[in-house]
Amino acid sequence: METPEQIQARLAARFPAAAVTLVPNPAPAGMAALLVDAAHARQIAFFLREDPELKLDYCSNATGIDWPEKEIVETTRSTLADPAGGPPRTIEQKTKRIQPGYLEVVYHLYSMARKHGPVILRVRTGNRTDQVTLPSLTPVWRSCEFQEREIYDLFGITFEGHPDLRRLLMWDEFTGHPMRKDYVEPDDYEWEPTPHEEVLEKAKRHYAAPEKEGTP
Amino acid sequence: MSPAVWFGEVGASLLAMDWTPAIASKLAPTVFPTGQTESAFAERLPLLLRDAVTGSLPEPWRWLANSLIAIVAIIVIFASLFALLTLAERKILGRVQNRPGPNRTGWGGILQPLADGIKMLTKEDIVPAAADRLLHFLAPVVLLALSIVTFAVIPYGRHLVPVELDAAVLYFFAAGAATELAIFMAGWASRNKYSLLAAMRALAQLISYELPLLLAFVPVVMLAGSLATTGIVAAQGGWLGGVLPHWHVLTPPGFAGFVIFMIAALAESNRSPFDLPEAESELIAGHLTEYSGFKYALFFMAEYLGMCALSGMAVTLFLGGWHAPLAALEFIPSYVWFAVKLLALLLGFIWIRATFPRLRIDQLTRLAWKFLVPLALINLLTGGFWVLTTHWTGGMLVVRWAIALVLVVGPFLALGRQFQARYAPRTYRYA
Amino acid sequence: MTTAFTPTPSGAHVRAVHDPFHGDLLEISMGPHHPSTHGVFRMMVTLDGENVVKLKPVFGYLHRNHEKLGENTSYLGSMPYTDRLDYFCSMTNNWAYALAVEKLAGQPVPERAEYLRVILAELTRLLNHTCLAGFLLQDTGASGTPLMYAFREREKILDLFEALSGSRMMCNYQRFGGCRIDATPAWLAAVRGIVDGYGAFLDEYEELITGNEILLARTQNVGVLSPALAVSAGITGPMLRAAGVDYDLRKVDGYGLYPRFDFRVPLGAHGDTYDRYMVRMLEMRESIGILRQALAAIPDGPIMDPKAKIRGFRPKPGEAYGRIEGPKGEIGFYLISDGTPNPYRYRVRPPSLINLTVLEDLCLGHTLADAVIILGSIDIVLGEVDR
Amino acid sequence: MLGTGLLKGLAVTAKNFVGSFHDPKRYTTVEYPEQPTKLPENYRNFPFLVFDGEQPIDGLRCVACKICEAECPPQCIYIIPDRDEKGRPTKKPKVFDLDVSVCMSCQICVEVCPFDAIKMDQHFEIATADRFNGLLLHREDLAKSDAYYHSIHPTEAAQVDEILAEAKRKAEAKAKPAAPAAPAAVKPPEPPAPAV
Amino acid sequence: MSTFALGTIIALILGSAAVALCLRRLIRSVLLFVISWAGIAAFYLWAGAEFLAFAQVLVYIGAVSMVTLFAVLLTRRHDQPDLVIEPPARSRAAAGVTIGACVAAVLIPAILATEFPAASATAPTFSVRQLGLDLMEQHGVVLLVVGLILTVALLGAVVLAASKEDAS
Amino acid sequence: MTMLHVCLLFSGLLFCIGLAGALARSHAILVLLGIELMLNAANLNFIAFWRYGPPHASGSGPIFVLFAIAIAAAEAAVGLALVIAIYRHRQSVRLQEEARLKG
Amino acid sequence: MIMPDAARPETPAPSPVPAPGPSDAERDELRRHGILLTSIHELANWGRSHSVWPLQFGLACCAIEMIAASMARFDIARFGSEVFRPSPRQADLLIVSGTVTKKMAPQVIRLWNQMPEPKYCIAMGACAISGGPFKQGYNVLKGIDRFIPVDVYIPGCPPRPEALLHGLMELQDQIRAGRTAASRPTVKAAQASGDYPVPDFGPEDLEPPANPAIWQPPALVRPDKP
Repeated sequence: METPEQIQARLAARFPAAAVTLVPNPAPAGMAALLVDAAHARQIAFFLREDPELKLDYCSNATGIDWPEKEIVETTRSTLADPAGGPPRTIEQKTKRIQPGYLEVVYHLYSMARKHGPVILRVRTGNRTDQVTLPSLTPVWRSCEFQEREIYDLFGITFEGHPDLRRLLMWDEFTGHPMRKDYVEPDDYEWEPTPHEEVLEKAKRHYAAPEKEGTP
Repeated sequence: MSPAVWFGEVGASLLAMDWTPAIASKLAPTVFPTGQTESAFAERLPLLLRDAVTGSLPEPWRWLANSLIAIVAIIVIFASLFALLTLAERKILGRVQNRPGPNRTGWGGILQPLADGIKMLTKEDIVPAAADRLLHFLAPVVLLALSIVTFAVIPYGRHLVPVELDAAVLYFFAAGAATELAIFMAGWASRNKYSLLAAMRALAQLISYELPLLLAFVPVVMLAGSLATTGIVAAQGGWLGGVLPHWHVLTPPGFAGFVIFMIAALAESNRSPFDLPEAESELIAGHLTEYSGFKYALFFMAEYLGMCALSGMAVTLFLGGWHAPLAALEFIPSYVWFAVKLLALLLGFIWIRATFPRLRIDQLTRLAWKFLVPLALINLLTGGFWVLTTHWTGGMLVVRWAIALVLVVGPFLALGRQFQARYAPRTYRYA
Repeated sequence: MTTAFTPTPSGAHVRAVHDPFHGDLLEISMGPHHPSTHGVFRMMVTLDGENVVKLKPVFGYLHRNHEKLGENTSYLGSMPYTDRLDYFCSMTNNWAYALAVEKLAGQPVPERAEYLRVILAELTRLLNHTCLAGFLLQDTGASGTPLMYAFREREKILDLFEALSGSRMMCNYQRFGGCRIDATPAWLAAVRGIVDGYGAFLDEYEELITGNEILLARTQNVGVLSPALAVSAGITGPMLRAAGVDYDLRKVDGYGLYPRFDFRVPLGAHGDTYDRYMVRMLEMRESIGILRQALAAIPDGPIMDPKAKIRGFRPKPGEAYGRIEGPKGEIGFYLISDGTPNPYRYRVRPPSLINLTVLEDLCLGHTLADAVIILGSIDIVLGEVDR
Repeated sequence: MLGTGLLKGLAVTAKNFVGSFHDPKRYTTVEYPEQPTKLPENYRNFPFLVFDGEQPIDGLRCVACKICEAECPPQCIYIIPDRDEKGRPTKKPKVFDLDVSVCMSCQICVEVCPFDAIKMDQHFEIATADRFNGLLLHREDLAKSDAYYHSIHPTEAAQVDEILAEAKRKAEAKAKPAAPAAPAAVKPPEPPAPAV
Repeated sequence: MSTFALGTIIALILGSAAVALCLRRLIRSVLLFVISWAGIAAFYLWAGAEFLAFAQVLVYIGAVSMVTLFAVLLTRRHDQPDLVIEPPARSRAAAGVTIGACVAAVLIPAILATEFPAASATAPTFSVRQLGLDLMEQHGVVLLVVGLILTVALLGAVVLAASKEDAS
Repeated sequence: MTMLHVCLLFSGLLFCIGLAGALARSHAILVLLGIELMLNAANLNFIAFWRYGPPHASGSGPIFVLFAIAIAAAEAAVGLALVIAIYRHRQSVRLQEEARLKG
Repeated sequence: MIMPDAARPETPAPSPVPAPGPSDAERDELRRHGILLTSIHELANWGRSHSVWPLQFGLACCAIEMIAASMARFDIARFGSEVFRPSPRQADLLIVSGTVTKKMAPQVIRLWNQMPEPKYCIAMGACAISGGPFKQGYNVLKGIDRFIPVDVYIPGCPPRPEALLHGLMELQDQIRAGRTAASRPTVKAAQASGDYPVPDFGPEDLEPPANPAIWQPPALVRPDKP
């Protein structure tokens, strides 16, 4: 099978308007992923499926990932030549910047016809609040149907073109997206015999501790 | 008269009686013709017991009391048979499945039906709010009543026929046909969609299987020349050389009729593999879904009683009724033989339940219309042929058997091939 | 605080649909408590008479937040949770997870441990397929007997698991870099005994039921899955192979030591319920072959990589996707590490859920009774579907 | 011929029915309360605390290091270390609670315990009607003797004894050069090999 | 005794038939009809035609009622969940009852006014065997025709019920 | 008034009830059942005459009833099949709406 | 067609417990006088205890062990309990076998409400008792006894089939002694009408998350974290 780099090159040639970048994977497994922009994702997916070399007809896994906003402290070091002719001074400048958060969908693609894979496809949303729409790849691979519904349910990514986008696992009245990193769980630990920190806090909120010592 | 005094008097009269055959015959001369073997006493024991109770009553009341005793006896015997049958079914299913079954309630589990009965009786009876209360109540009652009335015409022994009717067989099936109406009532009245589907299935099943059931016994009626159960049993009396009984099942049309009858009987009594109205994996409990407590127990009982009644009729029609299988075994009372045959058939029901998966509703109706009905119709022909050729002897007897066998087996094979062309085990390839 | 009390047995919500061309359609809700749904699963079925004209699965009744828990606990702490994904196949779930973590951390596994993994995975396959055959027959209405025989054999295998790992179902046996407890010679001998007797059981079972005309009529040409749809819908495992697509990860990925073993992959030609059942029966016979080979060849040696860490395991940042051929299909784990003791993202690729994608396609046009056995032949476990 | 499959099936069930009366392979029931269940040596149910000697609480091997509490996936262990009058840790648990209504029998506490103090019990008949008092086990309920441990896991217990003896030897050898060092300096031995 | 039985049977039949035709719940109507048919069977039994009684039960309760219930369920409308049907238009009901009453008004005096020849002293005997012989010998042709009609009717019913209307 | 009169009156009344029902109700199935009732009333007459009529009439009565039952069954089957077919076509079983028999 | 959902019995469910029989002390006194007292009440309880039909209802992993308990090896049939009824109307025992998720909890309570009195509940496995290993999950109910009264708790994950049988025997003892949960005074007072309230699906959690009338945990005190 072609390497991710080769695929990227071919995609770049085929879809000049599309932004296809490589996301390296430092783990020993070492499979780099192709990050494609949302606008071209479905075209690229169709291409990957139909391309006779790749024939990635099987989307094994589709999953969401939440990357919340991160505060990144960057240290820039600049060397100033001392106008007085002394040794150059090094100035460390710390800048804080907020790396905007985003949601990401990862597709693991294999080929059943040619028995190779995986090719990892990533698509990212603009942010985590209002620009959370991505194209659905269910028209390309039927296997994404429930997985994208699950991502919609748990991460809150809206898939455009999905045939039946409803919550999959939680009930319809539910409002949150529990797999997001900042999801706050409902406060229903009222009683736990072996409480650990935050649970104890919650338990105490529900039951004022009586005055006596000892375990219950 | 207070009950205690009455019981005391009856007891005293029983004790005062001399229980020897000679005196017994004196007591009831009308039912003890002369020239009987020694076994006649055992044979008549039920009647003697009855007459001992009712013998002193004036004539019109005696008739009523006799009927009452017959009714009570049938209900008691078959209700206890029902209890034992539930236990036997659970134990046999257990044994088939490599386990003992209920064995901790009472001695070896013998009190299990009692415990179940007590529990059922003391359970809350829920009637769904939306249900048709009247029909919901009537359904189990009607079903049980109808399954009990079918017992009236079955000859349980040489002298044990509760009601002798000229068209007894027709009576039996007329009463049996109405049972599905009760199942429909239950399904409809529950206002539950699973129950409703079950009601539809029950109707379709009845309409489909009534026909083969009725057609299957027509050859027997032709052979016996009677629609009365007593006549049919009488026609099966005697042995060929003392060993080969003249049972209808041992003739080609009788055998085919028996098989068709039993298949249709399975369907009529909603037993596996035709238990579609209460198909557990599809319709929860079908028409019983909304029944609890005692009403559910009534349904359960009616189902088993229906099974007993159909088995009893099958014994009567095909298996020689109360006749012993060998002439030498005739000393055993006739009702014992009847009971043995009945139990054997009931075990067959349980055995089949332990083995087979369930059919689908369209396959069920297709089996009836495309398989059983044609076979039964052809069997009618075979029956006619068999009746017309009763006088063939010698070499012609072989011809008679050959033709009848071809008539029985041929259509079966032809229809079976049709099935096998559609469904057959497959061979598989490997990558 | 009280709400409307709606007690139809399934807690069903009943709605009428009126279609002028089909007459009245009956919409029933099978589940979440229904004898045929293998757990808490719901099918909104629209029936025209007995025929299914629409079927929508509803999930989430066993959504136990497996992935969220996985992200909040250490790598090791997730291992016992994988047991509870597909609670028939804890050994293969363990393996898939261990494989993913080993890929993530570049952790080698000693040979004996690999052999043990193969043995346990194939035993799991036997166990799972046997139970499936039992449950499928139960769904067709056989009064428990095939299921009882299936569970009789299952108990034998569970005894092996219990003797080795200490628990019947929740083995929690594999570790990153090996296995937890070494197999004794007596245990291996016991496995040999079970494996030798298994063929006889399969023969008896097939005699009981495979040639049964009722079963043939119930399952053949019911729920036909076309190969094209199967591939597109990501169907894996025996269901895919019953549709005639040759794709077995044991051959394709060659993970573990599978390339060393000689076995065949049975393929169906029709893709119907009968094929799905038979492919599993044939796979069991192949599994017996693999077990025989593995038991003959298992070497002595360590079962844990000595450098493997149990406590304080922190893989370097990166991600990995590990998948194996579970008895139900491809079970995969997708892990992202950010260098902390807990995975940043922990994702399970559940074969059962994805195999259910085609449930409606398979059921349309068949009757309610068929829908039940089609669901049975897909072989789902709700712990894995909902996670 | 049509029907042979059915007849074969009937034959199999009949064989099993008859076999259940004479063939132990076809009668697999173990009548539970009367016939004892044969539990394999590795069987695990819920953890217990091993104590040496005669005194259940004083002899506990547990040093309240809280490793198991931290590693327990469902967080069902709760430990409070004991302190003497001066507030110094006595290396004993004051509270060791285990909520068996949460415990998932995963044995990770046993694997991570560096002192072989917590082991898996085999007692499973603990169904109770009292959730709040019946299912929260305190250290008094959990403490079981080493002899009991030997009786349920003989092989594993023997290995543990060896490891403990080895650790003790090493500790003594180490302690000799640095004789009067504070006991706190004695490092817990490395976790034993998980394979037992 | 016997007269009392007859009175009961007549009351049962007339009552259930009349109520059945007035009810709004269709299923109950059908079930009341079943009672009425059962009453007619009872009448046959009372009159000594036991074979006919069983045939009546078998055909009407066993078959016609089933087919009717089936038809009722199959023609169920979504707007009548309990199969409660709207009452007939008042004019129509009035017309029906009037015509019925008129016919009764004609029939009853006519019956009462007619003198019938004396009945035979003993009830006619009626055995199944005799019936069978009569059917086969005297009425053989009729029997064949009836069989033919039944077959044609059955086939016709199947064709009618099975024909799917095309969407137009 | 002889027994025959009673029976004839009874069957006449039943006939009238069936007639009134068949005319008054608009539901096709009920109309059909009303007609069945009228047929049954006619059957009652046969039996009444057979039982209490002049001796020479005996024998034919039950046989006629038997034929009538058979025909009634056929009628019911065809009639109900028609009802179902009409329902499929029109989504209604009200007879007023079916007054014109054109498709 | 529309079928009404509600199928609630129109009359309130009768009290599950018949009038109490003689007390133990009285009975002992009578025994001393040679009178063996077997009241109808005791006979009924004997029958009930030997005919506990469970609802065919599985939630998760424990359900498999429940099925295993009904299979040949363990054979729950010996106790007369192999009759797993698929319809709650005919069941006596609700074995909550596995994780009750919040999405499933209302259905479980409905099933419980649909069962006729007298009825019993076994919480099988850690998840059913307390949420078990999944108790930290956002969609997991922390114990079914928050909504329905539980007679026997069987800890384990999953409990062995023998443990289930042990729990069943425990339940049988309770039934024979007439002290099952539904007959406990507190529960009875809370549930005079016989129906247990079914919670609603809220935007975040079940509403309410517990039934305070039957769920009263003891207060929790920890000496080190005041």
